[in-house]
Amino acid sequence: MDEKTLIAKRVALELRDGNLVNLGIGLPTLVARYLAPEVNVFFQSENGIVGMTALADEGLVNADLTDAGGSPISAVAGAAAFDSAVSFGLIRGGHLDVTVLGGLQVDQEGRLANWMVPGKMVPGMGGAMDLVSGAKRVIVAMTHTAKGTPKIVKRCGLPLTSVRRVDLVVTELAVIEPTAAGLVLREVAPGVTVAQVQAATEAELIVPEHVATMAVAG
Amino acid sequence: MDEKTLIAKRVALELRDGNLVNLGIGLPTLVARYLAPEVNVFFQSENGIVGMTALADEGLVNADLTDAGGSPISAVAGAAAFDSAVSFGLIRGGHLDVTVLGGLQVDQEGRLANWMVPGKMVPGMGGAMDLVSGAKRVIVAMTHTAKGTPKIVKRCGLPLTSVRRVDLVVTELAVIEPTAAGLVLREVAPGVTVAQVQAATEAELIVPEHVATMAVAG
Amino acid sequence: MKKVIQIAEAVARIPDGAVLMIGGFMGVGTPDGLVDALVSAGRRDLTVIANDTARPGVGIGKLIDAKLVRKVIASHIGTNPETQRQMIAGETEVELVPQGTLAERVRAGGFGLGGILTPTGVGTVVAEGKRTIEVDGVPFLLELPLRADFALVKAKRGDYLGNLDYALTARNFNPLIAMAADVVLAEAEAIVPVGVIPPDAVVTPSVVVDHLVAKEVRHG
Amino acid sequence: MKKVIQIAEAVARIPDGAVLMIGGFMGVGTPDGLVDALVSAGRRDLTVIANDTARPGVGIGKLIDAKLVRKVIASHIGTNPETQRQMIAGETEVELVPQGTLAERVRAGGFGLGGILTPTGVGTVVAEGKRTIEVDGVPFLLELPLRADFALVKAKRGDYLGNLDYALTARNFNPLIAMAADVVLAEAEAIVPVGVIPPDAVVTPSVVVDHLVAKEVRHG
Repeated sequence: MDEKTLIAKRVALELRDGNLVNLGIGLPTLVARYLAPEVNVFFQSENGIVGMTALADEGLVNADLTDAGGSPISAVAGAAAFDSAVSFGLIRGGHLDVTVLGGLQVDQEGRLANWMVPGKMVPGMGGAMDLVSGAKRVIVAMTHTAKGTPKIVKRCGLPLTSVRRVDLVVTELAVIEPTAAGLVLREVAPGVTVAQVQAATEAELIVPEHVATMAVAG
Repeated sequence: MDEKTLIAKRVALELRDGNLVNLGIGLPTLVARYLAPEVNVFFQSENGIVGMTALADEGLVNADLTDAGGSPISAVAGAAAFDSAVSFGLIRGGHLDVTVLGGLQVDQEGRLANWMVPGKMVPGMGGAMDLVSGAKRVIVAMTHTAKGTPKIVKRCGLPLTSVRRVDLVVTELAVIEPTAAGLVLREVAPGVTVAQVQAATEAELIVPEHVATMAVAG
Repeated sequence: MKKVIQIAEAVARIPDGAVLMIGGFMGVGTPDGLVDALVSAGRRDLTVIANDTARPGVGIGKLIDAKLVRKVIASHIGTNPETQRQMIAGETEVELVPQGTLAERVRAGGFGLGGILTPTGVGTVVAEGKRTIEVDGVPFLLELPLRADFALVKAKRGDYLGNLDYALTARNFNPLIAMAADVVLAEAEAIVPVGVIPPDAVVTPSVVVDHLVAKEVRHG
Repeated sequence: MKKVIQIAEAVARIPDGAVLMIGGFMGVGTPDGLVDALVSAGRRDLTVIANDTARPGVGIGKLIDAKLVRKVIASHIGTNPETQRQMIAGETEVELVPQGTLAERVRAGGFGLGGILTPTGVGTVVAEGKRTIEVDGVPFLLELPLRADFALVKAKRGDYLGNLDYALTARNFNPLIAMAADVVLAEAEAIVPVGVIPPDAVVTPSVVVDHLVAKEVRHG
């Protein structure tokens, strides 16, 4: 299993029946593939729909039905379309149960940076700042390091997406829960040791007596 | 012609083809009857519709189509329904060309009081404060006096509806334009003298050299 | 597909003292089944946030008649002499809010805004006790969000997921309150299969609606 | 019944230096006819307020390609390397706004609000130069309204009065910008008789739309 699949399968276990969920572009999108059949969630796309499904099949494409990346999607029966103000009303108003986002850095206080690298990449925050500020639960799905450099750091060097503490960080090495006390190591990936996780992490980790092995969706 | 009809017919001349207009409950509602056939205006009702027409005929009543007073109305082809936030977005956002409202008092600065009489009548401001603050043009349609007491006063004793200066006051005696300099007497009703208007008015009126005789709609 | 409950069951969840947002404008677009059931159940000390209190015997007026309301936040009570009587007698507290401001305050509550700046009410008694904030030299009132424990919504159609649409001027505050309460109860004139309301016609998305309430149906 | 004009006529009204709001999200729901005509006409020094600049060759990206844009106010330019190049080269000014904040700022401009308070961006670079206002001890950013000289709207259907509806995710910013500009130009996929869009299906009421633009039709 490659690392992205591992991460997506672990995140999938966090989604509950009936949740309204927004998946960021890229890795987070993969999460939708690994939901258990008995877990029905509604996917929101911030460009204005609740009830999106995976990419549209060949021959079923409609130019007016796309995800936030501009890719053609399908919609379930009972989907609802709305404008951008309503879309972010759902996000900011506490109606969104879970957002899964990629990350560039997460720091010791659980704060996420994921929208720019000054001087190198200034794509804009899109909906990320609203999603992190507004969702009931924020899950960061990212690789543990970037070309060997830790992404879980003492203090974000990159501009923050929000000062809000995220709820969970899932990487190919570990599941980490940011708390008021600090970053708590909850799970390690199969075959990975606590020491290996700490070695790949710049921030200090709080290591409880029991650290589970990461479960992943079927 | 009774005084309400006279007022309504004079106000009708202020509406222009294509205007979006909100008529307050009571006297202002009468204005719709006296529009020239070539003047097509859209009437907004603040409970959520553009394109309302007069009261619904017997047998054409629908419980879900009413004016702001709760009376059954009809709608023109091309009417649009919307929620209360959009309705007041149209009002506050400068999209409403004209509002015609009743008044309890107008003062020398052109400020309207029309929503409460402390200790006696506290109906609430409903949409009046938004209408006076937001409409491009505010026309007050009211009787000149109340049981002999002037309603156009030096300073409103009743709580203000808005600090915004209204654009025109039409009574059965006169048409008065509030300006930065004060209340300018523009027209007197047929058979009424300037002196009679001033006698029925507590506020000082600016009387230009030429004061026209009030025109009224056919 | 779990959303339809009986009106009595819906009302049983609403405790004395609850803060309710109720749709409707002079009774049009008010969920009468839920209101009647509240009266039957005798829920007391309610706070009601709504455009108006209609008339005695009509819509929200029935809650006023039955003296179940401790506080009203509304834009207008002029059509209901009983509300005015209770206010003057000190039996019911009334907070009057300009209608457009009420709409924005409810929307802000549902949309996660900390408040909005409006020109409406500047320099009037409505401004008392509120912060005035200048933007480019123009004064605005800072108006704060409103939220409720329950929203009682009247819809034209509701599907079994909870998607709602509305009819003409019965829409009014309904879509706004549907976003701004912890529990959203919707009374629809017709309950329809999922998919019958097309995505572009849905006004309130199902995800904010907790329960559709069924009309009481008598068999036999 | 006066609203339909030719695209060329519509674009002729837009001067160099105009501030435009343009609908669309990654090109979906962008009025391509109007954009193409702007490119053909070579309108310069435009300010564009929109969710994003799509990709080179797509939607608003065509205005970027043609170097007609002096300033962009958007939530995202990451999918258009040419916008990023122009920004870094100092040829185009870019103001980045969180997407939900952009939606509310445009809405505030069209709804006559002086601003809105949002939690989004507090404590980040987005807060720089902005007022922070506390409500019950919680900090919010005061975000100010946006307005434009022209809104270029893409609709599904427009009737001859100017009532509009929208298709699925092509709706996005379109109904918001239709309220927030001095002149509103709407490009509809279909122009239909008055009454075909029922009152409850109208999303943008005719009274805010100045002109529908007709597709160029070639005869013979």
